[in-house]
Amino acid sequence: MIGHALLFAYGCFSLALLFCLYRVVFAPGLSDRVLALDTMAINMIALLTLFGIDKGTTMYFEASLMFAMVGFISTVAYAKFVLRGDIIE
Amino acid sequence: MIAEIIVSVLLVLGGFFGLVGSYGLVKLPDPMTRLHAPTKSATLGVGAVLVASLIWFPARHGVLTWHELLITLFLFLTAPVTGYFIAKAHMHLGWSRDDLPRPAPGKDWATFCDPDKESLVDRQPGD
Amino acid sequence: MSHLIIAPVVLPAVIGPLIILWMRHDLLLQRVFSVAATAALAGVALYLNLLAAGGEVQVYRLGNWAAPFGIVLMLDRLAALMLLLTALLALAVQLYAMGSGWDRKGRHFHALWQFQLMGVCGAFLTGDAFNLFVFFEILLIASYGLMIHGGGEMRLRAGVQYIAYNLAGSTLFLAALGVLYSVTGTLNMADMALRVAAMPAEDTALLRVGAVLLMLVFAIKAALVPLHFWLPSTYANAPGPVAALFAIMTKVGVYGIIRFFTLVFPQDAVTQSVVADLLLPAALFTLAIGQVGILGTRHLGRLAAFAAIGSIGTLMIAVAQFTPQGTSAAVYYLVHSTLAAGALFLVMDMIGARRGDLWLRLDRVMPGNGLVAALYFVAAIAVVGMPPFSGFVGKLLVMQATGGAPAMVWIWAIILITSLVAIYALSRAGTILFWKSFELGLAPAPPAAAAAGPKLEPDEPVQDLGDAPANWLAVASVVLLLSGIVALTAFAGPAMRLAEATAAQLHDPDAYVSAVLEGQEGTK
Amino acid sequence: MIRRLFPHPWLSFTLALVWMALVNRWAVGSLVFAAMIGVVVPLVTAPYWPGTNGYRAPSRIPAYLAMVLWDIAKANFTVARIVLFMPRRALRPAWIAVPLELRHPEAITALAATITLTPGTVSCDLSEDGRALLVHAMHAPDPDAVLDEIKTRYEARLKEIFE
Amino acid sequence: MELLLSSAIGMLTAAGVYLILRRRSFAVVLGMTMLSYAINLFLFSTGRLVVNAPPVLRDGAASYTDPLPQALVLTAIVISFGMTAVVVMMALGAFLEGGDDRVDMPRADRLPADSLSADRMSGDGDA
Amino acid sequence: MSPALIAALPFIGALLPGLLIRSGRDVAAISCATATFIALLGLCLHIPAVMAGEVVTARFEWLPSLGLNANFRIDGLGLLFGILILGIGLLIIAYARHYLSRQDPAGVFYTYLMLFQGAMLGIVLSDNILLLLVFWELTSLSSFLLIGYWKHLPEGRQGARMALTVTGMGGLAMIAGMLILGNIAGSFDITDILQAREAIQASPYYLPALLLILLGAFTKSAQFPFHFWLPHAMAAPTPVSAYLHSATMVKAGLFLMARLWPVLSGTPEWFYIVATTGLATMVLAAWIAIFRDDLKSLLAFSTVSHLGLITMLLGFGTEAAAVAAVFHIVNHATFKAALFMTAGIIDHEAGTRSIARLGGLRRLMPITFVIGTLAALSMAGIPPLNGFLSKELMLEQATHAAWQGHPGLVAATATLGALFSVCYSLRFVWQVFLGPERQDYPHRPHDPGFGLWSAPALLAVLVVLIGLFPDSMAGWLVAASASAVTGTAQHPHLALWHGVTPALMLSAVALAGGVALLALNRRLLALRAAMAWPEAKAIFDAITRAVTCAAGFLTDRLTNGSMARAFAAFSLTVVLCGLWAFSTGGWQGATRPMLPIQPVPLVGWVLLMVATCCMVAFHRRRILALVLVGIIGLMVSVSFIYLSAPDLALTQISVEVVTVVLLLLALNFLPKFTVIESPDRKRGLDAFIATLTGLGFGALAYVIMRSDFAFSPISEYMLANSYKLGGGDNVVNVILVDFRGYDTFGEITVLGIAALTIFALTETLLAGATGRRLRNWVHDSRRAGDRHPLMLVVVTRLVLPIALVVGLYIFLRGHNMPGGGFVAGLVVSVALVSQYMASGFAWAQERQKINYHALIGAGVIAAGLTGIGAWFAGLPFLTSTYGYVKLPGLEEFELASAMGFDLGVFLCVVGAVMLALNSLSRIARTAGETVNLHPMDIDPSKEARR
Ligand code: NA
Ligand code: NA
Repeated sequence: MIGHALLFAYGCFSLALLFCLYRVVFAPGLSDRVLALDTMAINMIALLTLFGIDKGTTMYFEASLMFAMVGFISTVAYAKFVLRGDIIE
Repeated sequence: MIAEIIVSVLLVLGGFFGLVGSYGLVKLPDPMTRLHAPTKSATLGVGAVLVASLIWFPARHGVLTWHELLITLFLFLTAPVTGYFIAKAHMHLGWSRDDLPRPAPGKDWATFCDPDKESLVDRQPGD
Repeated sequence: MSHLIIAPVVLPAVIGPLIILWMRHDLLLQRVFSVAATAALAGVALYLNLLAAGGEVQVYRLGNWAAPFGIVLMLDRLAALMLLLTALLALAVQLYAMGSGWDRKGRHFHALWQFQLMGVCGAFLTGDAFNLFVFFEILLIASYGLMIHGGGEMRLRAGVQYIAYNLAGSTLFLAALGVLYSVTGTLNMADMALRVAAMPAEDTALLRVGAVLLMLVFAIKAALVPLHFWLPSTYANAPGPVAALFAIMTKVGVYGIIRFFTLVFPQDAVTQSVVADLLLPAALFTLAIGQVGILGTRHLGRLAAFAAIGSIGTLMIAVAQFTPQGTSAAVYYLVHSTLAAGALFLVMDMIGARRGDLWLRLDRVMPGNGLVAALYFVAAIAVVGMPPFSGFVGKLLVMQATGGAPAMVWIWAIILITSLVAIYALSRAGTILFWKSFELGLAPAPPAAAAAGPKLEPDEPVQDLGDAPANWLAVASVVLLLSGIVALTAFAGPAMRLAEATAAQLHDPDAYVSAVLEGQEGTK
Repeated sequence: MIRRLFPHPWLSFTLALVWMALVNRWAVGSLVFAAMIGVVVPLVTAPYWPGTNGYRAPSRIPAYLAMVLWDIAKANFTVARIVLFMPRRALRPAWIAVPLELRHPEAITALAATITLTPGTVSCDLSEDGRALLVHAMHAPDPDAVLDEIKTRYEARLKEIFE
Repeated sequence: MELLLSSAIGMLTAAGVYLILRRRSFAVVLGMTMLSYAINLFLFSTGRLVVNAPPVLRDGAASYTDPLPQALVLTAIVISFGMTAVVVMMALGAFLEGGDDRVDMPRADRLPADSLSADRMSGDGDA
Repeated sequence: MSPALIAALPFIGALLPGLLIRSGRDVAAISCATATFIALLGLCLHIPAVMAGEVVTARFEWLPSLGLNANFRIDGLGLLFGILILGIGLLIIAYARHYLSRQDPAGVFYTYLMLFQGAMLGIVLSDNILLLLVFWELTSLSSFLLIGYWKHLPEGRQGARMALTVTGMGGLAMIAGMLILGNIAGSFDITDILQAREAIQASPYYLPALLLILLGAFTKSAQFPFHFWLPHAMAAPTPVSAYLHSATMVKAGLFLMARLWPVLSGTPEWFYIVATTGLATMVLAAWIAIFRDDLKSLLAFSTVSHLGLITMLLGFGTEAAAVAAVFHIVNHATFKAALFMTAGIIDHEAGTRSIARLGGLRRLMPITFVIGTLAALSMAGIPPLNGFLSKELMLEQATHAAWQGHPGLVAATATLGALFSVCYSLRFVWQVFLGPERQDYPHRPHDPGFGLWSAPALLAVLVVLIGLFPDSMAGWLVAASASAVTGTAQHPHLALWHGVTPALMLSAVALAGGVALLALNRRLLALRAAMAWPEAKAIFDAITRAVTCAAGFLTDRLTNGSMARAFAAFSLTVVLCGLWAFSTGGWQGATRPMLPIQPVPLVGWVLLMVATCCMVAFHRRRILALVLVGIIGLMVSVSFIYLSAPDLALTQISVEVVTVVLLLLALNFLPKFTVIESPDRKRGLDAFIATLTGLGFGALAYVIMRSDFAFSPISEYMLANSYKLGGGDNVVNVILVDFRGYDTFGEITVLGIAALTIFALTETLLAGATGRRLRNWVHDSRRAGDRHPLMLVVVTRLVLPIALVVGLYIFLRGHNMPGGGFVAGLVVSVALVSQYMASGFAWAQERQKINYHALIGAGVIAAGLTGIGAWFAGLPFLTSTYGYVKLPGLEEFELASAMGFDLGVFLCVVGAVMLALNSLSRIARTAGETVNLHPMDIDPSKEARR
């Protein structure tokens, strides 16, 4: 059962990634792209966690944490860039 | 067994919300509406998966890890900020102040106010 | 095992940070410590030469790991010689940098200088292929910093090209190392040599790719045609003393080719033809394009840069023979061309400081015309390889070493014809610079208005270069380099004996290999 | 002394918890280390927390969190329904200016975060005097109801906690 | 799997090369980034591919991913980061000094500004 | 005195003027003269030995492995030339002392002169052809300096360069010739080569060697068609012309032919090349000389002609001809040097050298008249002067020579040459000294002081004496010298009167014809004008100009500063070479099975490929491109995780974010769009190159992944020993900090240097024009109102300490789990960056003054000290150790010395990243960013408290 659930989740998040990619490429403005990138990072974390459950290892936790951090920092950086030009004022 | 069911449900739920969040990104008509989908759904989606993992490891491998909780908390802590910033960026790029309600007569939203306004500028470099 | 083997790396690696930590606001302290460190480096290098003169290859096993698992430093005659050459060049040029005031036109000159030395010395010492990459990167990144020292539009633009091109080169280096590891499963050069030798003939395709990519990597550093495009603008726009120090940088590429293609892919290996077939034509083109460039340019910096390219061509002709005779000629010529190119760049910088720019055109008589002219004359003779200096000896050696080669006619013809072009070009430049100016009948030029680049310490009196047409330190530095050339000429016999012993050691890699892989008791 | 050592006791506690969660091992050594971190890291970062002081009723935080979590879960179903089934034309997005009674930056942040994480609303901006919050609602046929819910359900409680 | 990885490497390389050929420093930086991705993957692949291997030593594990290329890639990542930082800064400097971000050297690098007034020059044999 | 010392003396003398110049011109001249005199004396001491047929040698090893040795020899030939060089040199030194004006730097002149003298003496005393080459080229260089001595004169510069180029060309050819010759003979020593006649003439390389050596000799001795440089060298001061271009340097070519005469001559090749060239040169140059208006030019062409004469004699290849050649060398040196000095005196005193402006000097300058006339008549071959004697010998030899079986041809042509010679010699006397006195000389001419006329007078005396008493005056020298040339003992009988011989008849014809020709002077001029030949200098100039322009064009086009071209060449070279190397080697085909492709990685792959394609397609929209780079980086990291390399993923992703921050900081100032610069065709080509490279690299990766290691990789040892010897479970980390810690040491140094470079560049930029421009910067787009939004500030307050804790955690566990100093450093840096983004760099920096320079320095030093620490245990640099420590009350934990190293890594990374970001943000702050006093712009609580 867990296997099927995993497979389903894998599929969902993979598809989600493709949706995000679509939005990154075809977007009216930068804010949409940044949003999509951020969402991508989150989906990636989910995939990593799934992978950890699948392989029975907690070794990928740091990577997930890093992804979360990266998503946050780069989103803020892009947004600040749009808003102010200079991200570290 | 119970744990497995719970985990499976959480996984399915997580996958569903993750997908919906990203689908919303594609489907919803305008950028501001699109912002709603991922800030919540994706967060909950990944949250569900993380909780599933949190349950799964002690149940299956007998090791309790709190790492997933940390990640979840981190995401919940930061998601509003990213949403806030993306919204601001979008307002800055795509909205005129006249299309928005005013906070108070004579006042403006921070994004639209004059950056060189006296109250905001503390000092020039070299002071 | 002497710990001094690693001193050429550790010494600058400690002095550099110390300068940053404690001396970054005090130029005098920086100068004192930096020169002292370079002088100490020269001393260490001298000692290491004595150590290597015994003919035994010295091994230093870093981390006490057994080879081929850890990184080893290897000291043989070639490495020791290159270290000494580096230290002496650096010492002389450093004096120039101080004398001419270049070191105060930006931040961190001395720290970067030390890091540059660290990189170069590390590259010469290492016995590990990937570690060579790391030290290439150190010397490159320090060179980026030094290259743009003092700033200015052209210099920065040239710097961007320089970095971009070398980044691509570094990428290629990694690719080559990856290929070699994927076949041999090792990174230790001696171990790799053993494995390459044991490679079955029907399975050499990847190995050959690795060898040829590696050669291209070194060819970039050495500025062999058609991978030379990065050099002219870089060297022409680099500060004079930095360009002079860079004379050793192209030699790092040459060193790499000599090292790898005598040790890992020697004459009899299946990979050798890959290199030998490509290297000689490239060297001939390099020589031709370099020497023609001397005539074809109107910028003194580029002129010196093309001269450097040309000398690499000559050098690689000798290397490409892959015979003991060719290699010994190459070693001799390498020392000569390093000193000569260094001197030429410094002289060009002196001219630039006195004339305000480096364009080859009619201008007023510069201050100290006679002295600069004399230095130019000697440096130019050395560069074009006319007697009585070592360039001539080196040219003879190279020609003699290629005497029986199948392509002898081509080699000799190109060497001689391009020499003529260079002689004409340098005499033309010299007459314009030092003689024609008298035709204007004007008084000597006033001190150069503003030395290039900003001055960062307004409180410190920065002497204008024009005020001191013959800053004794700067002149002494050029004279030092030129006297090195004279010494190399006068003691050509002993020098050549050293070169021959070096070549003999290089062409007998078994001793090197066994020094690394045998006698490893007491290691982890 | 204690005040100097623990400029932000809640932070110290949180960091100690974070450390324990990270090492994921209940041992004396880890606890000692966690305690050390609880002291050192807030001290190191204290300069970045000028002028923050204690809250009025921190004990009410868990209850508030629980409520918000529940709202989040609910919100997701709402949003999922809208995303999947609501035709584009039927969407009624709206901008809502929420006048604030909260004054503490932490409190305002908490409110804004709550709004973002809960049903169909995202907090978008603050007014230039910090006295109003701009909220965007994804589908709000009746903006005043949303405003009302924010004021009563969240802001009031946060005011109790913080001020 | 090998096919996927090698095609990705090829694609990244091609993209990198194409961008570097684009004559503007920002494109060159992007191209360098692409190339460094490609080379990192390539270098990693020289240890051959293994999936599902434990990343650290573990009792009873049958196989590991070759750790040496990984260490090399790590070093390469760090170094190329340093290099990228410098090239970005230098490109910015060149732009600020020169007013454009072309990577080609201008004519003024090879020819003097007054190269048209040949009387002051000595390009010919007479000097 | 050792021959080596004799050769060295002039060089020692060259140093003296420089050292003594402050003591005055006389001292300089005397010191040079002394050195020359001592050398001459030393040479003369060897006369008895040489006359006895001995060869005096001195040998020093210089470069034995090449065969280049400082071997000197004095035989008859060397003696003859040595005496000429030093003897005339002495006279020139005296003459120049009076000739040079006060404005001319005499010290420099004497230095150059002595350098030249030394080089010349070196040539004639060398017993090693490579050593000879050294001196040979030195004469070119020193004559370059002498010809260009008057640097303000364009003629001097051009003449000097022309001389250097032409003789340099010859010298270069000679290098090749000499190397071939030496390799045939098996030695470069002349003594040995002279023994190897048969081997040399039988060798297939004889002709190339001969041609190359003769090219050197002919250019130096100004033989046709290389004769043109000599007249232009006359721009030199007259002492130089007298010395170099009559007596010595131009004779170096002759010397060389004479020196190698025993081994090279006697073959038809030798005869036809050398004799023909000599003959042609003799006639042609003499013909030209008739029409020269400039005295020195006339003398120059006459010199060329006489050199041709001697060359022809040497070319005949007979011993008698060789004797004649040697004798004429002596004679020519005496009369021609005297003539040059005379011309110099006239120039000096009358102020012009133009024949057209001279005439009638007989009464005004009687002494000069006598000297000049004697020398000129000797040049014309009028008895009883010495020129007559050697000309007679020449004509006699010419009657014996047959050219292609035509016996009279050579003699007739030689006579024609002699006839021309008579003509221009008499013209010299006639039009300068005789004729009516004029009123329009630039200066009023009168005889110079003794100092100036003594030297030519001495030579004129010699002209007469040798003519009258040839055997006693010069016979011995000629005999010794000719013996040395021919290699057999020669006892020539030199006499004024040989009876009525065919040579005498020809002589008479030449004399009569010459006089007649002079009478026809005006018609000749018309004839000359009618057959206007192209001027040799114009041709030379055209060639050099063309070569220079071609070189300029080629260089400019080839290295045109185009980065794209450089990189295209790079890519193509790499791909083609790699392809060639692969295809010429053997590959056994795929030996490893493929891993199955699973759907999730496939999605990742699609993402990566699509993102890359889009990135290329949209690269001109820079921010979009950056976002896409972010996706690609994310995918690369994820693929590392999938392929069981978490360390790589951590590093890649954290580097990624810092890079994005960096690029955004830069992009703030850079244009936001890339303009299209290449035409479609060019872009198509670029795409082709890119595709080719991509295919090549991808294929290489594929081949590698499908092939097995040929040998077991060394990493197996590392896996086996990581825990046992390195004390860590994370093999990657153990490799980084232990097995290959030295690499990591280098790597952090790179990072540190990068940051320092960025910092230094920023300083330089801000101190210069960029700084001024930035201070007036106007942002091109509208900017949002608040810089430090409240929400970000509040959240960062929580994120920063948590991130620090996470960084610490990653640092500590690195040895056993993925992580380590590097990733930890990046995490902490990212955390700090978030703080800076929230409240601004300046504000944050003010709160917590972290000295990033110090961090970098401390990091590198910490890592270095960890390595050095091992020295105290007698172990190599970076030898690590580890142990398990138990503190009371706590459980055991591991302490590895490698952690100290990792700490260095950590510090360096934080310092470097932050210094780089700081530098970039300083640029923005210079561009008018304000610095805030408060952490956030809008803080309602402030008002509440107020
Ligand atoms: Na988010
Ligand atoms: Na590393």
